[in-house]
Amino acid sequence: MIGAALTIARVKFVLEIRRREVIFAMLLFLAATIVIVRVALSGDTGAGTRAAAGMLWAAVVFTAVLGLLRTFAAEHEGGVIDALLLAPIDRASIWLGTALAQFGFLTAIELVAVPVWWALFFQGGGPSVGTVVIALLLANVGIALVGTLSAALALGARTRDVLLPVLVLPLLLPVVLGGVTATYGAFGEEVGGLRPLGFLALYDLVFLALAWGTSEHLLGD
Amino acid sequence: MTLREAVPWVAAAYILVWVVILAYVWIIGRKLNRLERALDELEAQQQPGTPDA
Amino acid sequence: MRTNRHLTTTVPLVLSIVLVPLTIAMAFWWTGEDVDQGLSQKIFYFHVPIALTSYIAFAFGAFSAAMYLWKRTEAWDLRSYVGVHSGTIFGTLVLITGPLWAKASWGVWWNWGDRQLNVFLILFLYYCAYFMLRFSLDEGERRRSASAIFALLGVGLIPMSFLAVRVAQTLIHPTVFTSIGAAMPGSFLLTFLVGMAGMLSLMVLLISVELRGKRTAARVLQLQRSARGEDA
Amino acid sequence: MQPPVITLAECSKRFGERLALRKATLMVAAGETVVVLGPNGAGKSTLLRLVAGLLRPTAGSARIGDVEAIAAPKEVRAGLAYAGHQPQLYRGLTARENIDLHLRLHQATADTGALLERVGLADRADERIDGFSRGMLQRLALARATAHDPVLLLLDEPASGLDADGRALLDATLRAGIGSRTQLVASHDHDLAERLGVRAIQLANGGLA
Repeated sequence: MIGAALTIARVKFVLEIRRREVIFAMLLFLAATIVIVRVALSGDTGAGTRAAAGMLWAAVVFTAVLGLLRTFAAEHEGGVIDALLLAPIDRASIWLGTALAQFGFLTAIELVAVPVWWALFFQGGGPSVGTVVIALLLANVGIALVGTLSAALALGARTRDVLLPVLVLPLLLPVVLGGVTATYGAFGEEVGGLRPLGFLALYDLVFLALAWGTSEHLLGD
Repeated sequence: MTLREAVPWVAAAYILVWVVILAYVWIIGRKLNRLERALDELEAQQQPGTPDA
Repeated sequence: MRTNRHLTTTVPLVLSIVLVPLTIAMAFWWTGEDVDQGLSQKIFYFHVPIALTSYIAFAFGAFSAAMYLWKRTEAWDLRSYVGVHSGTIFGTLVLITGPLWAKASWGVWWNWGDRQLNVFLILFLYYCAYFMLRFSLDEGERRRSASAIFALLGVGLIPMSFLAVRVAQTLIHPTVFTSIGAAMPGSFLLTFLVGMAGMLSLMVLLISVELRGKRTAARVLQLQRSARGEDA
Repeated sequence: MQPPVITLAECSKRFGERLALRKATLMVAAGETVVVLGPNGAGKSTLLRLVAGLLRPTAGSARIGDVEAIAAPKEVRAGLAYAGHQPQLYRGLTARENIDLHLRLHQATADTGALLERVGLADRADERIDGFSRGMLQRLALARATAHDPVLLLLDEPASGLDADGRALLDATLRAGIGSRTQLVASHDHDLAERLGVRAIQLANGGLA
């Protein structure tokens, strides 16, 4: 089960390292979103910390959706879905392997983009790094799990590229709420200690269970 | 108009909304009954004369 | 099949004809005046039951979806579709009565402090996407499976939205507004329960009528196909 | 006698308003090879995809051995191979990588070099396949389908795009399978069945003649 998932994830990484187009596109998109919103709110720096947190998470979620549009592109292009469905592997590992890859892409991008966000907003005295990083990692897990599932659901539709964002964004609203709150906490605001991070972890668990349970019926008829 | 006097008007507004919903459901229900009866007859005709494929 | 057709429609019809006006009567003439909100508080006896009914409808939609994935019969898919549909109808009502109440009581259309409303905002967007998904897939097995999975995910999203709004609550709007509380005086509670029963019977009525409508459409389609000699 | 490997019982498949397959009944015994003939749109691909378990029947049933094809467990799928209109290959990978991936997913071991050699792609083994022609992709798909030595081989118009010796290769592959594995081949080649000395069935407008 895990073996097959790792195999599929490895294929996606290999494909991505060869073409490198998606990673750079997502990176530029994330940076552009942050800069645009930053310029749009350039007036007050007072409420800066909350605006900055909001910008980061809005940019992360929309970049993730951009990346999700490419989730099953390689499979769809080559008709590989049939091969994966007929391979003697659990259908869940197709979803899990793809989710693993999405998590990898998103985390890789944030490794580069978050320092940019940091430098752009805080010459010094920014939020406590640990909380923000943990929040982002937990959120990436949730985004990858739910996003891959939504991408698979939308795969059967002709209007796939329009449908995917509509399907996934409401599902990601709780992640953004949790993430932004955790980031506010990193700025020292009173958010009930580790509750936001605990919430993000719970979100990941709940949707891991739900997605895994239904992944058997995900891609085929 | 004091609060006390307004009570019947507000209550009437609620009842009006309820009547509208009810009317809608009633009409749909009646149409459904007619359709279902027509279908029963059609299916009755259909059964004995099995269509030649 | 014919006999219980009337049962599943007429029983909830009679129930709601009795219960809803009863709720209105009790709300306005029996329960005492709410000390600070006056008349606008009366919508409480509808707003909250509608919200709870919406959750129940979504739960019914998710349950039927699980049954579809297991039994794979078209009937369960239809029930799931109609369940989610009536949940969305009640959800819309919540998003209408909510602001009405907020405007009347606090002069603001959207009361971010009201957790219930924010959760419904998320769910409303989510379940509209359900119909987007359903209508962008061609009629057939693939559409039923995808719709079922999406309806099932709602089971996770509802509690998660509630938790998320609660977690984010401490920041968006510190004054926490709690309208539901067992500490309500007897008359309030009884009226609320009658209102709840009324809304539930309305839900069952809507589901039953819509299901009959969809089944009739399916039977017509079946007749047309067998008339063409395709009886699959 | 084992149960027939492929059993279609009054199997129909509807796509929206189009009834692609009407109450098809077919039995293919273990080791038997059957050629499915029929014009475009007759339902050949639908029939094969139903047998492969990629489509769920609207009515009737499609079984492999004694399990429903759509719900075939991993063990049954391990012995199954399906090559359809699409090559089922990652365009970003090389020919060798695609075959190795297939073998890994099937937990099978085989000499990839020899496989590519047999289908005449040895010299292009380490090239990315998005530069391959239609015929070369078809050869690679054939190599992929037979790599894990399946017991049930389903080929949907495998000859399309193949040149002369490509078709010879296909005939050889099918001939090698006769008697040893169950094969169902959708084709436009009317004398394929005669050449192989196997049964042919005719599909017209979704119905089995």
